[in-house]
Amino acid sequence: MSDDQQRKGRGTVFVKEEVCKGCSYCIDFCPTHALEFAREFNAKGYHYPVLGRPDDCTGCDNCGLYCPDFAIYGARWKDIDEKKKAK
Amino acid sequence: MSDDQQRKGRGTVFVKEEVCKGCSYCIDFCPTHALEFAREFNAKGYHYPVLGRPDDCTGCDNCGLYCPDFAIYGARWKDIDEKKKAK
Amino acid sequence: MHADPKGVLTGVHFIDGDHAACEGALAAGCRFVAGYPITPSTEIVERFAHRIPKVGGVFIQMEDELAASIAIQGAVWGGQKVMNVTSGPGLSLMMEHLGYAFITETPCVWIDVQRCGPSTGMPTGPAQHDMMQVKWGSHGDFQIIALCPNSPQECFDFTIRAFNMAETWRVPVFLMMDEVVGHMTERVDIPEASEIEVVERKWTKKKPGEYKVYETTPEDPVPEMVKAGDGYRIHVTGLTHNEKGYPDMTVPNQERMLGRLIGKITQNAHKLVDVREDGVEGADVVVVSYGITSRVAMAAVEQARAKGAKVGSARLVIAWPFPAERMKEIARTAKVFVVPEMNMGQMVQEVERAVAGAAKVVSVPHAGGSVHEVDTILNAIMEAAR
Amino acid sequence: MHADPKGVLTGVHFIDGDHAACEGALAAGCRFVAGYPITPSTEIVERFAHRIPKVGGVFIQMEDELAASIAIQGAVWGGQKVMNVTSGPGLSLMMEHLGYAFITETPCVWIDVQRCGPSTGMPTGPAQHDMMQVKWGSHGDFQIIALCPNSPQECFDFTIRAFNMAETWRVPVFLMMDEVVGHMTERVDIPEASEIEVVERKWTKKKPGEYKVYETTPEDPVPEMVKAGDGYRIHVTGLTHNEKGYPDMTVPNQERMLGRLIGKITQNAHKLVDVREDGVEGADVVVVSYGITSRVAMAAVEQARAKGAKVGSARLVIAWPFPAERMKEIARTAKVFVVPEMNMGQMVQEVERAVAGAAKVVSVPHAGGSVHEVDTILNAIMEAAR
Amino acid sequence: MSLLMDQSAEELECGMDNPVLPFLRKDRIPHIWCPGCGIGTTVNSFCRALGDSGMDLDKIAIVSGIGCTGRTAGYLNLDSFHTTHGRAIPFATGLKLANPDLKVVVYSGDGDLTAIGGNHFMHAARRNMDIMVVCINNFTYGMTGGQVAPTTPLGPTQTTMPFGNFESSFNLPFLADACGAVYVARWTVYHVRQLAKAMKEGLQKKGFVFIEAMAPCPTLYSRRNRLGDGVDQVKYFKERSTIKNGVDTKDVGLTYQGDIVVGKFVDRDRPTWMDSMNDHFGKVLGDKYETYGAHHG
Amino acid sequence: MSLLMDQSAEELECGMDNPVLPFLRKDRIPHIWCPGCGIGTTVNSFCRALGDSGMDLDKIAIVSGIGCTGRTAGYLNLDSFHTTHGRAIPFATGLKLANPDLKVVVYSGDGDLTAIGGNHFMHAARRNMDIMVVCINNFTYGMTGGQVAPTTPLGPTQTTMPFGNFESSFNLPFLADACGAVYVARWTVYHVRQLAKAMKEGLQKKGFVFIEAMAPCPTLYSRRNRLGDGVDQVKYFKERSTIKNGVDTKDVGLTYQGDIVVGKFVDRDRPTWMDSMNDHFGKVLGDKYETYGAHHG
Amino acid sequence: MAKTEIRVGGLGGQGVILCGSIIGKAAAIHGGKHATLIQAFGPEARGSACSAQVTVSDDVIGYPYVKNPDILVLMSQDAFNQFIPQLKPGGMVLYEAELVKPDGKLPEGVRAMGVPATRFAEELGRRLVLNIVMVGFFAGVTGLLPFEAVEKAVLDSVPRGTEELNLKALKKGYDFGREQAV
Amino acid sequence: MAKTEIRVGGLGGQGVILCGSIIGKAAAIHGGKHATLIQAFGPEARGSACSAQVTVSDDVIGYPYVKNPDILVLMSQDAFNQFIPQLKPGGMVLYEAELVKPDGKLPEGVRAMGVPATRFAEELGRRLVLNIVMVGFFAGVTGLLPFEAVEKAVLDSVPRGTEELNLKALKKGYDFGREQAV
Ligand SMILES: Cc1ncc(C[n+]2csc(CCOP(=O)(O)OP(=O)(O)O)c2C)c(N)n1
Ligand SMILES: Cc1ncc(C[n+]2csc(CCOP(=O)(O)OP(=O)(O)O)c2C)c(N)n1
Ligand code: SF4
Ligand code: SF4
Ligand code: SF4
Ligand code: SF4
Repeated sequence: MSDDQQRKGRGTVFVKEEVCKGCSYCIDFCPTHALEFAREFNAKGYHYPVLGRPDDCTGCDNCGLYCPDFAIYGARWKDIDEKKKAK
Repeated sequence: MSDDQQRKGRGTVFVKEEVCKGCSYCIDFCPTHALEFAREFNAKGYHYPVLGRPDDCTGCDNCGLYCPDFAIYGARWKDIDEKKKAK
Repeated sequence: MHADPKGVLTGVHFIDGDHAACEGALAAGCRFVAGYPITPSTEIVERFAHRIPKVGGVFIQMEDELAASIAIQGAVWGGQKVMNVTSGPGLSLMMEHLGYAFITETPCVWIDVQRCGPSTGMPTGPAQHDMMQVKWGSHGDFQIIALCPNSPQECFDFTIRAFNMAETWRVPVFLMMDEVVGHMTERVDIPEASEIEVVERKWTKKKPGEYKVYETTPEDPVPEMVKAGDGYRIHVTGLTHNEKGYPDMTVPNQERMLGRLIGKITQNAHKLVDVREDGVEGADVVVVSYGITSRVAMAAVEQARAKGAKVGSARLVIAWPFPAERMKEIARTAKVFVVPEMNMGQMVQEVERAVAGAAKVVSVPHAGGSVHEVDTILNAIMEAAR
Repeated sequence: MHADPKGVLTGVHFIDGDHAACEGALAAGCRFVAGYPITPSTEIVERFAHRIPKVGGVFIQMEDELAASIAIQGAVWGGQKVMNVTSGPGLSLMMEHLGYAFITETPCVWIDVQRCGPSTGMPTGPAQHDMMQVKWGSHGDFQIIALCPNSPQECFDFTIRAFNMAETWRVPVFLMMDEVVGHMTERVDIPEASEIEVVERKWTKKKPGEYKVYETTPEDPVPEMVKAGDGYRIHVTGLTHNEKGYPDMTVPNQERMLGRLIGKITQNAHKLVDVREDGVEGADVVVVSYGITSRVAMAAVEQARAKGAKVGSARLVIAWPFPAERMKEIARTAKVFVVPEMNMGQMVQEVERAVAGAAKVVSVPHAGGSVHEVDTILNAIMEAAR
Repeated sequence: MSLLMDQSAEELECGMDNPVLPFLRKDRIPHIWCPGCGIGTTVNSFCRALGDSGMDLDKIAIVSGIGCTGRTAGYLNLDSFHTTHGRAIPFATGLKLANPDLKVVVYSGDGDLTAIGGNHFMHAARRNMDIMVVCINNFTYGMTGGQVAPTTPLGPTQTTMPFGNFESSFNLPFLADACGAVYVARWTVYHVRQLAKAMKEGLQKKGFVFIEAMAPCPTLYSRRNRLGDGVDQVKYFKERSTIKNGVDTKDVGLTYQGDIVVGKFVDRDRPTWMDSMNDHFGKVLGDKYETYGAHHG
Repeated sequence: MSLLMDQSAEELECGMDNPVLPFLRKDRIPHIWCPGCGIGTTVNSFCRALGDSGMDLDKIAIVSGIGCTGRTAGYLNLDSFHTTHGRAIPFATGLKLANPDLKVVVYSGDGDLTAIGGNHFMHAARRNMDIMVVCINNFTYGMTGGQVAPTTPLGPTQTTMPFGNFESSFNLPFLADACGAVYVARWTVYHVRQLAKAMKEGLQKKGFVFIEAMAPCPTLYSRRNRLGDGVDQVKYFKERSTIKNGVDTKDVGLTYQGDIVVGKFVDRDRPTWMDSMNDHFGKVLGDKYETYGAHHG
Repeated sequence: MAKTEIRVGGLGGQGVILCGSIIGKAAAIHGGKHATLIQAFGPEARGSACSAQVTVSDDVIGYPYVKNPDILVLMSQDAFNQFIPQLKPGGMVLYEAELVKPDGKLPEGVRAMGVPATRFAEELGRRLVLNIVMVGFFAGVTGLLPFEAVEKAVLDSVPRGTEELNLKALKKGYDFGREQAV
Repeated sequence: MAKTEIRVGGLGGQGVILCGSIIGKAAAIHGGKHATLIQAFGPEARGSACSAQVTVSDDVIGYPYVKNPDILVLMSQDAFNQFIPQLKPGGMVLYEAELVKPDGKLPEGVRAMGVPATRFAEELGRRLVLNIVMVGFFAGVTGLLPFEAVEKAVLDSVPRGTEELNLKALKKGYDFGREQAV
């Protein structure tokens, strides 16, 4: 997400669409229900998660803790910015 | 033991001397301490039990219950007589 | 004796080799299986588990292959016909009990659906890697019988045959399938029970006092059997034993016992061997193959013939005992034996030994994981035919 | 490299083969044994348990042979030299792990003190019943090396040699003892540590980033090794794998992997074989024997010579790989091979195959439980010499 | 050939014979066990139990593994099976399921049953397989010459623990209990009457029965550890044992020559594997299902 | 060749990367597990534990047996060993004893560890071998297509229990406890944080640690029994679990879709096998004895 | 010797093997022909590509493998990419129209026809019957086997209680196929 | 090639193998000769007969078995009965005088000498050292090995702390043997 992008919630998620198997863990166990399935399929034919309600994302990384495929993780803008600076 | 033999206690023992391995179970666990080792060896070189104090034998078959080699058993005269009759 | 109709699923089926083998076992009267899952053999026990409650018998999944391979033997002495189903890694765990079945003359059928090894290897890939293992894998000298089906129909037919041989000879009988045959689906015809010949256990007619568990006659090296619970008070042991079944650990008795046990097979090998030949007379090149490879080999043989080569095919329907005599005979006319196998060269060693220099022997090995390319065998034939 | 003096009990001893083998292992640097008792091999691990606390290492008695035969492999990857000690029934339980050691190229020494089988058989009686089992007993294709000592001194010497070969080739190396050699007591000379040549593990000199666990070069088919904990983050699997050690279950990779693994032995067989010959040149009859039988056979050979027969002796110091080439050569001059073994005829089959009809091959089997009578071998020789 | 166990003239005269003989293969005795070995005494108790149970001996089978105790199968005048090391329980499982008429008894050593055979022990108890397991615990591997066993307490010397055992041992009744056995008892060779009674109860009980019988191995355990002969070990059993029926199996662990808790610890009921199978298939398949083993006794 | 797990342009820009990646062999992902398989989530938790423990990853080795879970070894960026079916524990035993520097973790399936591997499990716990055992319990044999396991509760259908399972299952924490484990916990895939914490504690604990992680196998257990997908099974874990730390392991048995007790049940101390050996030899042999493993870290 | 070689390819979970099996069964049991079905797993048992090789022949079938299929039945893009190069010149490709994009990768002279099998299946109420739609489509387009034979094979092969749904799926595919085939 | 073949026989627990082993060790390590010892168990590991075969030779020993011993050392009646027939003509028999009764079963031309080894051992305070008495007796009678060699072999072979007792037993047997040998 570039700086210019709109920052709605306290955090955001990063998704590796092609690794996702569409199990819905991240979606169902997101505490703020910020995620939803994309309408598109990935190459294997799975729907992957997208941040449907970016306002609600806290960057808590619960999705990341649950994902069995290491295909998603969340981060707080705060931490993202620090990383960026550190680069 | 033939009828004519002196019947001292309430029972007696039967010993298969050649099967005995001289472990002393029968002797040590005879409740009335009626058994003792023979001075002689059997063919394998073991001392076997003899009824040293026949007065004390009750024919309780404790020796028989303990013997690991099935080399001894006790019986009451009462029962012996019955068996004899039954023959 | 004919098959018990209860176990016979008469009709026409489109099923794979694993399922067909299970039906063969049921038709042959198998009523007890102790299993442990392993790819690519699992379907056999899965089907058995599904079918047996309605046929009358027991399936139990054991904790491991050690348990499975000895539980079946307990069941034999309890009176049932049994089988043992596994694949390479499981088979390796059963080697002690193979020897026990042999020395105690416990009739039982062992199905090995061969997958690609060594070790865990390629679990879903085919191979013919265990041909020598079943012959030599248990410690001590022993003998077995091994059949090699090449189609689901044969998986059905040969399983029945394996049961019949196990009862006849009282040695472990192996059905050496492979992943391809196990998972290949074709039409399988299951006849009426009345058309299926089944060998009954060789139950003794003697009374308890007269019977000795391993007594045999010079004419018949296979002892009669009883089951536990019938009042014979038998003793069975894996120790060197005498006719009564009692341990008798002396050299002369070892010689007597082992001589008879080994002799059951070696002295009757001529009755047991089964080679299916096609155009062997007059052939310069003879392709020796077995199992699924025989179908691939046949395609190569046909192509070679089309190219004018004089090629015959000798298929080992029974791999053990090995048809050494027949190979020797063939070697009188054939110039080259071509032996394709899905392994690095196992049965080819037996061919070499039998042929004893009288013809050239060419191994066409394959590391496993798929069948040979037809061309590979074809090239070997054409090379040999030159 | 020379032996670590800590493990070397320099001096003159009057000990049996079992104890000598243990001393050999200690001298060779073995510092970990996971055992399970079984007659007649137990003394080896008993001595190890007694000696190791003062030498620096670990002995653990496991719950069974399955555990013992894989625990040692864990220990190899933890950096130790190890051995696996058993006899027939235990060996049958280790067959799966034999394949695992082979496919993972885990260097280890396996001692089999052969007793009389099959099955429980005669536990205190000798045999040479497991010669084929170590060659073929695990599922899938594999290769091993097997040495056959015939005295306590050789039990010591050959154990060291076995360890050195295991490190050099990274295949399981077997010391094929038998009950007689194991329990026979003779003088054993243990030299100074500085006189004992020991092959160190082929540790890599590469850095973590550069190293691949199964990388080899065309010149050297044996990969370099590391141990867990050194920062290489290796992966080891019994699946068909690539140079990185990762599963790669494709037919071409299976071919590549298995080809190299098998080739390590088959292509280097000429470096490995070891036949001790006595009067083979010009002999009409050559007696091929190994292990304790070679001492009995030698007595027969001497008696036959005294009777005027032209007899040679070829003793298989290394039974596997089998010295087929040398046998072929001998067959150019010898007329008959006489092969006494304490089994129903195992290595004789290899002789037959190698000789390929160029000479007669006579098996002198023995069911086990004792060594041959000298006369039995003598008669076979005299018969052959006629 | 007359056997050592044949009736003597004296016995013939009175018509007497050793009451255990009907249960033994007379032609196999004398047995191989050492002088003072406790195994024989347990077999003696087992013979009494066979008699007391009143059961048809033709319908009782005995299965042993390998070891000194494992030889028991060869001495009993029952259908008897001497199998492979550690595998008596799965053999017995097959035997029982193939012929549900039989009462199947497994009789083997502690090493056989709980070292190499431990897995089968666990799983048979879990399944509540209908077999009775008698474990002769002599704290050592007798047959192979006295190696450490999973039952050897901390302290004593064994050939593979040449400086004394430092490895923790199992509490077998606890293990059997945790795995699901329906009857769990421990007695010693001193408790010949109680042992026979437990064995009789075990024969009559349905499900997985576990009886631990502590026995001396004078040759390789007692004498090696300067504990005297077999009889001395039995005296120790006598002196240090306390009977505590029904006690929590957690609390009956053994220590080297320490106190011993004996008794019947567990006696409960739950359906056996085969009964569960029959019940279940009966429910699910209904009339199509013919109860297995029903045609049997 | 660029890997699916390589940083995306977006990540590169922010310098972000998935926090679990340092613990994984990136070039081996995507893994083979089915959509919604819970094994991956437990591995995710394990990665967190590795990170949180602060331990040197070069000194942690992982050993697996065969099965879907068994593939875990191949995905973790540690020294990793994929052994044979059921034998991860004895392999780990050898590895640990040969190189006492290592923390050795066994990571495998319920069938692998408690069916074919049950004996090693029992004995390693008895010995208090210093290894951490993570058992992914999905109530089935995944890799071979869904056969009954010793953990399958009564009821559900499995290919070898085609009419529903009628065989009793183990209570694994109880078993581990009875055999002598020093740390015993159970969590589910729902409890990702607690699971990671337990794994971290396990990594830092000395002795035989047992962690049961309940996980869905949607392909062969959930869907076959009409329990929905993986996520539905995790929801069931959420709804029916109660945390009861320190509860008696006897009371944590599982039933089909019934209540689940999770928590840390056992956390005690007793000397490990190797420490016992060193102590004992130190005492008996005195100065002649050089503590084994002392030269190691 | 009339012989038709077919390769069915897709992903685990799509019912690829069953699709091949029904074709084989229709031929072997209800169609009076010989048929051989070979299942091919990927190297991993789980989560990967999956295919079936079906040989239908008037004569006994020896060599059972399909090296150069006459007909491809494809349900995933991966399968399409993998198997198209093996297709016999002039062969036929039947594919799931929403999951496979031929995108001009078809060799010349090949007949290719798509069917929205997943959508049809979803419309019928169960995504799972997409493979039966494919079978129907196959039967309709190729005419290799009588519809009745295929119908019987489907009935033999599906779980009890799902017959009606499956027959609908079959018919749907079949009819769609007949239209295309014209 | 001077070669002496010896068979030691008795019961398990009498120390038969150790007796043979000490003779062999004395020859091989302290006596400058070659020696081979073969242990023979009965068919059962426990509770049965037990024997040792010792070959002592100036040259390397090939065939290690003793078929026809020059010397028998016997500690039980069973061993006596079993091994006497194998004795070489003119051979020598040494036996435990209270456990073995030759009772005229000796072949002609054989030298037979008894020693009350068990009684001597009991007198020394430990029945267990009867085998060492036998070794001493053997050394005294046969003179095959120097006493010092035997002494060293005993010291090498017995548990620490029991050296004195064992040397006494050895001497006792040896002296008794020397007397007899005269
Ligand atoms: C597979 C196998 N491994 C090892 C042995 C050797 N062995 C025979 S009996 C035995 C142990 C016996 O101990 P236990 O079961 O305690 O019985 P005991 O002899 O003490 O009665 C062993 C290890 C064997 N026969 N088979
Ligand atoms: C000796 C042996 N027997 C059987 C198998 C087949 N096999 C592979 S994995 C497995 C069971 C796996 O189940 P589990 O341990 O519960 O792990 P999951 O796959 O469920 O994660 C079996 C039986 C094998 N590989 N080796
Ligand atoms: S948890 Fe992971 S695999 Fe599952 S839907 Fe979310 S991103 Fe995809
Ligand atoms: S108990 Fe038996 S063996 Fe022991 S001394 Fe008495 S009679 Fe002899
Ligand atoms: S060795 Fe021990 S257990 Fe075996 S028979 Fe002798 S005393 Fe009994
Ligand atoms: S089969 Fe089950 S355990 Fe295996 S990967 Fe799939 S969901 Fe996971």
